[in-house]
Amino acid sequence: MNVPYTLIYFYGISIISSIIIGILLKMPLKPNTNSFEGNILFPTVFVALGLTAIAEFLFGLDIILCVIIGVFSALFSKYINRIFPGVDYGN
Amino acid sequence: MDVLPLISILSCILGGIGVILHTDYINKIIMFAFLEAGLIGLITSFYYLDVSIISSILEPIGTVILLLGALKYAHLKRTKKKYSSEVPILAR
Amino acid sequence: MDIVILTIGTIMVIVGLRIFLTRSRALKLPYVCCLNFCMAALIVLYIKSPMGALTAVVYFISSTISSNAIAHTIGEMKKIEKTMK
Amino acid sequence: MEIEVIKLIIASIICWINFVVVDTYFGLPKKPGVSGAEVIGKKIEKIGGNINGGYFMGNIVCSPDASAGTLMAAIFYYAMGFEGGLIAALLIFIGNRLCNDPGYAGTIGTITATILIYLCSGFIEPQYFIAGMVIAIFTIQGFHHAYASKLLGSIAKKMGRI
Repeated sequence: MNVPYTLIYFYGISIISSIIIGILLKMPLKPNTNSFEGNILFPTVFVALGLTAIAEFLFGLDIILCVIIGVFSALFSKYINRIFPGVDYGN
Repeated sequence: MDVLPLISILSCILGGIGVILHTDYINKIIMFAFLEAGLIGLITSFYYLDVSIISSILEPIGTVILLLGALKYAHLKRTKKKYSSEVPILAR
Repeated sequence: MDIVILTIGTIMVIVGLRIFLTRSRALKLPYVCCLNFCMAALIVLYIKSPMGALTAVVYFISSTISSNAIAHTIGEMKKIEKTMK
Repeated sequence: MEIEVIKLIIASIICWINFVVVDTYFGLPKKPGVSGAEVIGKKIEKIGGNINGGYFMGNIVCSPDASAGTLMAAIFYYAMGFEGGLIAALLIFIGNRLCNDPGYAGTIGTITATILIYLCSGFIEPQYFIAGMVIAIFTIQGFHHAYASKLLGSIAKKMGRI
């Protein structure tokens, strides 16, 4: 029940940098539940949270590492449609 | 005795008997998936975690290849029968 | 004996017997799904470490891919039987 | 002994409500997301169930949705603490994309399950949530298919998500 407050700052830095890079990359704003494209909220924030947790478990956190994680997660969710494409079954 | 090895051995034995007793081949593949669950649990209960991760990655690849073969076999059997009823000499 | 492990083990034995005794092909798949849940839970209760949790999640996702392929094949075979009649 | 049974029942009810609400909100009973789910839905309708509940159960079988997310959140919380839930969300997202699903239900279900386990961590330990999730999935997929699909269909109609 006692979370150290510096950890919350680091998680916040990675989320905010990922959202800023996402705005600069012109990702779509509104979430669409049926499509496979990433928008500015859905995969970006969760990929940034997961990668920050992995980095905290492996190396320990740093401000520069958090910014790098934000850039990488924004790029990953910009091109998520190419990395994991959806398959349509031929009917 | 712990619960994980006991249940894994039980699952392996039931899956093996099921692979022998069922006659339809989709049922045989489902029982094969049941046997794989017991096998991975049995590997994990001896603390070989890397072997367990590799074998659980390679398990759906083997299942998908078996299923592609089963689908091709069903399609081939249907078309062959229809073909042989119309032109009997060229079929066999 | 812990009550958590005993509960999961009892459920797994019941589900395994029901897989063996059900006759329909498509109704065996929900029981297989339940069996995968039980096996992932037993793996991480036997090995309490981050590597055990990684083993459990890799096993669960790959077995889900396997049952997805089996269900897709059942649908395709019904479609073949309908068109080739 | 009695207090362990009470903890198990409370954890099971929390997990059941979490994954049914999240899955119904993201539209699992409305249509079969992948091609294999349609077969299971039609078969459950044939033995006397509801078609929307059948689609729900087929979607759970064919791709890791919020049910798998709840189990993985409990597993990673048991092994690693609060950060484990965030790692589980990333892994569940990758697994959803491998099974041809957009992945909204699984990821958000994992995050809500992690928050619920963190709020309950004072009096219920995380291993009770693992057993509770197994009991919850047993009541839907393994006990009685027709009755469970009718219950899920009525819940989806009450939430207005068909």
